[in-house]
Amino acid sequence: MAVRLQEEPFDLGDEVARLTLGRTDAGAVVTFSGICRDRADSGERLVALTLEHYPGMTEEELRRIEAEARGRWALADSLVLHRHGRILPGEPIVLVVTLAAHRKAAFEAAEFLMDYLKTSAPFWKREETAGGGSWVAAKGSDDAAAERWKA
Amino acid sequence: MAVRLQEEPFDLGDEVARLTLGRTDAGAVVTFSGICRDRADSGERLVALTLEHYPGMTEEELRRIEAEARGRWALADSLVLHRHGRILPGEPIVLVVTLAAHRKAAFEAAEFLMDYLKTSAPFWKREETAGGGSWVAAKGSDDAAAERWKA
Amino acid sequence: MKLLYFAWVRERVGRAEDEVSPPAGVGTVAELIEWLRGRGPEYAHAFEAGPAIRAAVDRRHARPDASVAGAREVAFFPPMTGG
Amino acid sequence: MKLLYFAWVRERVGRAEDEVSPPAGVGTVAELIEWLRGRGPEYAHAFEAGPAIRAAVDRRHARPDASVAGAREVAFFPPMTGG
Repeated sequence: MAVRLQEEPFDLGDEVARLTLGRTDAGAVVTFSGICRDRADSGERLVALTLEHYPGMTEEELRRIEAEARGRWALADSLVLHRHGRILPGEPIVLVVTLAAHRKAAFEAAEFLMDYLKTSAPFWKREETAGGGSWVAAKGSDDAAAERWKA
Repeated sequence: MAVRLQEEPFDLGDEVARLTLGRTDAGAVVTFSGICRDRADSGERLVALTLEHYPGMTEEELRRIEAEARGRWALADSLVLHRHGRILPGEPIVLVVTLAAHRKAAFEAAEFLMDYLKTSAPFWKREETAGGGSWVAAKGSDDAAAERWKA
Repeated sequence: MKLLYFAWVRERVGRAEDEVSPPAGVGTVAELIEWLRGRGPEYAHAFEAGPAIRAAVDRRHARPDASVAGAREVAFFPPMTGG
Repeated sequence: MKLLYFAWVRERVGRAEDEVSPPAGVGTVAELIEWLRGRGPEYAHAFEAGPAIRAAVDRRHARPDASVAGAREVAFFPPMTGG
């Protein structure tokens, strides 16, 4: 059970190995990696993303989101890792890992964590393209995805 | 797009690195790892699992399941890797990886692949405990999980 | 026709495969199972579970009413428990 | 009361934070926004988006009708786009 905020890239294999090392009680491990794509929302070629965040609130919000997931599902462990700063195409932005006895809880909790990260964690993406830069607009589909957990 | 059947353990980080290397078009990577737990379904301590399969049909069935997933979702790539033979607690049994532009497709396809693997790929688990061994009984919840994709 | 058995079906039959030539009246998976049950106590025991036993005809899942006419390989096994 | 601005709200205001003492009539997030709009054209521009602007009071998401009484830190920002 951990949240982490960092500028450096991370390694999926290392992170999962650390969480699963020596464990024999979690039969299901789900990971979600969000990767920086090479296209801006406009379709232009993306040079880089810059992720701004709200120091202080971000950590608290990530912890709140993770605590909410652990209240809803019986997770053996979980990790929420989010980068900030400048990120290049192909680099990872975010990682969510969930460990549970069975797959349903691990899948659902990972989707929940991602939906809440998208709509509730105080991060803002700025796209840098050859033509300049612009703030990414929030997607209605992300709000809709988060809403389904309130039913 | 690949299916693999092998006796040897695999490394999640290596497998995902191979799929994502040099790619900048897939913004979402979901992985599911099924890990051998230390308890038999009876609650007894598990010594090992032995996975029997149907050589020839297994490969064909894994390919059919993967092709079905790729027909339903726009995946940038995918991997289905299943072990057979003797597997010790803590070792991985199965790995599913899905790459897509956005997270919804990657999550749904990974869940679909796992539900179909559980109910349609010709594998049978035998649990070895101090008291002997027994074949694992199929779970109704797995059939129900697979049924939801037929709606 | 080659028959293959897996998991506890294999254990009960006592072997992994058979080569058989069923009579003309055996046209479906269900009829093949019925015919096999008459081959001896180990077959009767293996196939007593009836509907719990699954079949594949030429490596594709097959329901009880599926045809076995012309099949080269028919396999019998319990519900799958992989993944 | 410390105010923080993020993303394009910060860019429009032209700074990342302010220290303010709003008058007694400013009791909610919405009233604080209304008051800020009168502080100058950069604020009017930053807060013209109205409901599209989100707020956090003492580092917790807050709706327009949430109280700012006694708050130490109020932040304004666009809808989040992390993940």
